[in-house]
Amino acid sequence: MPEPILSARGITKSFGALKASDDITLDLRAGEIHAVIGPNGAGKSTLIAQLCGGLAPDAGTVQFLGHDVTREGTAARARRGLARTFQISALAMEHSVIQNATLGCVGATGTPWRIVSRALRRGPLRDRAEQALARVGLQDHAATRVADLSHGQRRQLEVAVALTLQPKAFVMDEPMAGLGAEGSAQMTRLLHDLRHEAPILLVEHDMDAVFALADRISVLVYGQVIATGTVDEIRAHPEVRAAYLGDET
Amino acid sequence: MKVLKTLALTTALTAVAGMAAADVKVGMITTLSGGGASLGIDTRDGFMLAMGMADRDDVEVVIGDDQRKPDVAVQLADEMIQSEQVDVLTGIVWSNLAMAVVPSATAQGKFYLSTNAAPAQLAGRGCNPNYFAVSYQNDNLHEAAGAYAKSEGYTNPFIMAPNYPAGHDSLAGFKRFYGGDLAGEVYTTLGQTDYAAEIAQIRDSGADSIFFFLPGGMGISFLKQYSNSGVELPVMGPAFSFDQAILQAVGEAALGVKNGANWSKDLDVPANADFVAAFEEAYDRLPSIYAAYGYDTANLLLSAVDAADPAEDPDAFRAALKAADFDSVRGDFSFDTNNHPVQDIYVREVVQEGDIFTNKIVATAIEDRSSAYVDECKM
Amino acid sequence: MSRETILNALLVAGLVALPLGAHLAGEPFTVTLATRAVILALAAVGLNIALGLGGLVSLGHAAFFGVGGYAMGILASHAQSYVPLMEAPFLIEGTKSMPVIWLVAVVASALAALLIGMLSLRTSGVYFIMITLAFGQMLYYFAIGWAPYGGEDGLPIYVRNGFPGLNTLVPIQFYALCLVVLLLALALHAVIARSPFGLALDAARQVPERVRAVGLNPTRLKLAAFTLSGAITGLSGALFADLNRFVSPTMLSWQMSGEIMVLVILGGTGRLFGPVVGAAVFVALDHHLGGLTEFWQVWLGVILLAVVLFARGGLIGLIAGERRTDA
Amino acid sequence: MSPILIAEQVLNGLQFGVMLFLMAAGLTLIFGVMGLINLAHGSLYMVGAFAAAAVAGLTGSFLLALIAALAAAAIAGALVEIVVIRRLYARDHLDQVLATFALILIFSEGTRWIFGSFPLFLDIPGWLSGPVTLPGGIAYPLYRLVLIGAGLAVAAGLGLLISRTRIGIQIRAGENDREMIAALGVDISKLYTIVFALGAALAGLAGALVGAIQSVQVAMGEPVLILAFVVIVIGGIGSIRGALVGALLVGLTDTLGGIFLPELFKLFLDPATATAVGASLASMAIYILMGAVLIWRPTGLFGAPA
Repeated sequence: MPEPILSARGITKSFGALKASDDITLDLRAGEIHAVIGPNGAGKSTLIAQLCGGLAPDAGTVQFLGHDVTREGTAARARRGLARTFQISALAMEHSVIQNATLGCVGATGTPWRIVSRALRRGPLRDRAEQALARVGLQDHAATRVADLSHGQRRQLEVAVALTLQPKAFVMDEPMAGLGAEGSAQMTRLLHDLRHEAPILLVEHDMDAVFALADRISVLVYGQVIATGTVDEIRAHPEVRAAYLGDET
Repeated sequence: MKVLKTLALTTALTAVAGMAAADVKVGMITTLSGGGASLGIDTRDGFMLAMGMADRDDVEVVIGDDQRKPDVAVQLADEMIQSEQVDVLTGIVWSNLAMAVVPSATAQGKFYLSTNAAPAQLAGRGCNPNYFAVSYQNDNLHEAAGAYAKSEGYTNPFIMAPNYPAGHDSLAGFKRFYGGDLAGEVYTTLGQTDYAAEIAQIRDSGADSIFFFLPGGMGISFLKQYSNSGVELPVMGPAFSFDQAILQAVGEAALGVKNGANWSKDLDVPANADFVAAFEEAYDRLPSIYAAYGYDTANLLLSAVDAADPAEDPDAFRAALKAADFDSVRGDFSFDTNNHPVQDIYVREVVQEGDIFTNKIVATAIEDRSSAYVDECKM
Repeated sequence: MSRETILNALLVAGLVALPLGAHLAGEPFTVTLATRAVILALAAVGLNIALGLGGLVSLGHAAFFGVGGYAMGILASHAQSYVPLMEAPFLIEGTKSMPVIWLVAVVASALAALLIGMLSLRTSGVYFIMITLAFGQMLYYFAIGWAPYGGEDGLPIYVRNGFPGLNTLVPIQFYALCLVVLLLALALHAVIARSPFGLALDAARQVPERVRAVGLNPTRLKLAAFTLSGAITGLSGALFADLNRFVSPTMLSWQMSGEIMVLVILGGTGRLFGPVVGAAVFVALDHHLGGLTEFWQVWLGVILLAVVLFARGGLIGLIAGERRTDA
Repeated sequence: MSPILIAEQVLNGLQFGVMLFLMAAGLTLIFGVMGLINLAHGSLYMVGAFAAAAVAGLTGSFLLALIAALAAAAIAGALVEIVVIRRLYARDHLDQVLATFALILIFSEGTRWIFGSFPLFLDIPGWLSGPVTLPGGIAYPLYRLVLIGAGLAVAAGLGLLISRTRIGIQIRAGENDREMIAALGVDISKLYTIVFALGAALAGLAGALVGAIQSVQVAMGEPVLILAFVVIVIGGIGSIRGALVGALLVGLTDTLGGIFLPELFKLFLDPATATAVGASLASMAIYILMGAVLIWRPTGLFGAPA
């Protein structure tokens, strides 16, 4: 088995008496989409924060590309090639679409200290930003202010900004949230292709999308991973059915 | 326009300024708004009272509010010099504003007559032939308190002032004429409002008397708190904290305090009686020491204008100022070589007259006092 | 061209034409007043970089204004007394040369901003406002008790400092010098705003978590902006001191910080020419209201209040509409 | 330095702290509930002092003066809230800073317009004046003891108000979640006006109480305002308990620093220099304290972590 790209080993995080992460171990391998599902309050957001660097676990380690990144911050992990999207769009609302994408390029190329050149001038940086926009289908909206975009377009821009990092792995926090049927389908197609560029750890509520996309699924309940397996294995898993899917199927 | 024409401001004195015919233009920069406004208002009113009584049409006064900010004072001075083309400036209350305006105004050949502030630097090395302090030198009133402490036989005074240059000069001035041991020497924060800690120190120090210099609201706060503390030592200070403008706010707490002053409303000089009566008549309140300085400054100015035009013959005008040929409300008055006054300095006591708190003279502290820095002035 | 661009061009034309006209008409004081507005605008351009681009609500910018002022005051006072600033380990003498003074003012205020910024940026929001205020007050009280340089009395400089090839005592020449510095600072702001640094900084103001997620450190970006901002405000402090030929702790007071902030907001936060409009209007109000009533500050307050409540985006926003995005 | 002196200075620090608390409590309450920075809080302190001085001058009654101070400051606060402040809740701190800065100008110069430029007279009533002897032989002004008592009583009352009453529950709910109290059916705009008026009344009370031993003059509120800000930042913005702890810390630091720092420097400097240097450092002491607290805990001692 190849070395996983991103992995959590026994991470534990408590807030007072509440154990938000309880000895979680999971990994993300090259070329796959690994979905994490679980009911509200299962600890998904806490898990993402620890994977991406917003929160330090009380115990356990996070490995990325063979490095122990447990004590590194979000920015350091991003520079290593870990790209994330946010559940609630974290975009510069006063900026245009192309400005948001360019920000990703500035971060990826480590050029924030350039003060003389124009950020949006024609050149490699701009090309890279425009390619990312084209990938998600926003090429015609480059000059639009984010505040004027539709909800679905913002979700696409989230992915585009992550793409500009040319990452080694994605962590996506509910990219389908709030999308209609058509938007969901569009996003599903996009993620389906993306996995070949970099594997995706996908935290998602939309079960249809998860079952359509995921190579593997981990089920998180009360801070614990109660099962990991293929779509079929998870569908059949009795504990999962009881704890989580029970009332849906 | 921050420069107000006299006509606009002093309705009681509309006859003062003949706009078109004016030969001499005087710019008054003083504090008319904000916390320190009462001092500037008295300065202005005293000055304009003299102008009104003289009833002249050859002198025009423009007045500007410096808001007690040095940069605003400088801006007003620039405006008065560049735009209004005044010949003489006057009116600044505070030393730090005077330091901002006076050196550059005199460097431009203008005359400056100080109605109050007279910092050490301008009396010594920084003296200038065009700069005249009509009021005093900053240390004088503190020196008077020091001399008084010595003559009263105090052996262990506790002395206190805010931690800024005028405060340092104050304590130095007191010590210069007192010369004995001290129970304690304390610098407070400028603008401090609570003096409980200092009062406790005084109580603990075994002092036999207190000298303090806390101008404006600081002095009001200290006296109110002191009178309520149960410490009952004799208190001395310079006139500023016991002046007409603030005594009513201090009330009984100030009764009996001795303060060094070169003027008092009961000073037995004919010009003074006229001044006090006219001021009360015009403004319906008792004059303060600032009003007296303003009044004297205006009369000195008028006496010099009679002799020469400052723009046409500055040397003659300067000589006329130096001669000080006017009826000062302080009696005998002359200028020393550094253009600061030689005058008697008194000790006043705060008393109550009917509902009004005011001062009366109880002793002469120093006769014919000049200033400590006169020898440093090379002019 | 957008309305804002046209407005900005008109403003530059006005900055050149009005004082020149006043000079030709023989009204030197109007030139002096314009100089004051230009220098205050420069201070506000400094703050606008921290405030408008970086979202750093600093209520302590008077600290940098004052540091710049004291840099000028100290160097010039030593030059006029011929007493060296220090003799050991090496000799430093005072100077009356503006370029040298400016360099010292910029470096000193940048260092002050770097230190204050490093500590203050540990906090955010209201805490940031308050801690910058506190640092300002610390320097203020320090200056008041700093006896060798005049303490509260301040430090007068008898003759304005010199600039090679100019007679700075002539109001219009000094004005021209200040205007050039202001225009350079505005150009710097314009360049920065469109640069990768400006983009990242503006994003760090809006969504710091996004900036982190693309591998950048928002705090460092803000610190750089704060330092640059302090340096520009410091330079304006040196000019302000030269305008008045005087430095005092008043330059460090919290009311001064408030005033610089008022200039920025009055003109329009984050707008390139906001500080210019703010300073021009403020100086004009300050000057003209005083002639109308003794209690003119009441009306100044009412006008400021009206701007906040009814003219969001400041005066530039009122005239030129909302800020446009770069694309 | 005698133990009696030290004890007396601690009492002085305590008294100063308690008065700061009255100012800081209103500020922190307003920030906690409405998220508003009010630079004009010092003006309400001034309004209280002027109202008290005016009423005391007319009636001669100190109690009436206190009631007038409370009423005037509360009314001024409510008016300001209704006319200006309520338009600012949704704005960022920047707009709030500017608008309340403008209010300071209006209040200060407006007060001078009405009352003139000369300081007003307000004195301690006869029955509270003079010193009392405390155990250990400390002669201490009765009025200052009353101030400590009154301040602590207000602190306790405020604590009860917030923990036990209906309005207190609404205030706490408002601090935690602004949408929630709307969902609870509380009339938010009324609640905000009440909270603002309450904060203003506390400031006015402080102004009147302190005005009796200080100078009642225009702009008297600004130095106190800055100190109150230092207090709530140290305590943690929004926390009443933090305001109390912060106020006492600042009061003690300021008072004791002013006494002991010059003494400390006298150990190795000549007395005149030591006095000046010590006094300079003492005036910076509370700001140094605040800086240190924020570097150690960026959201203050009792503030919610950001």
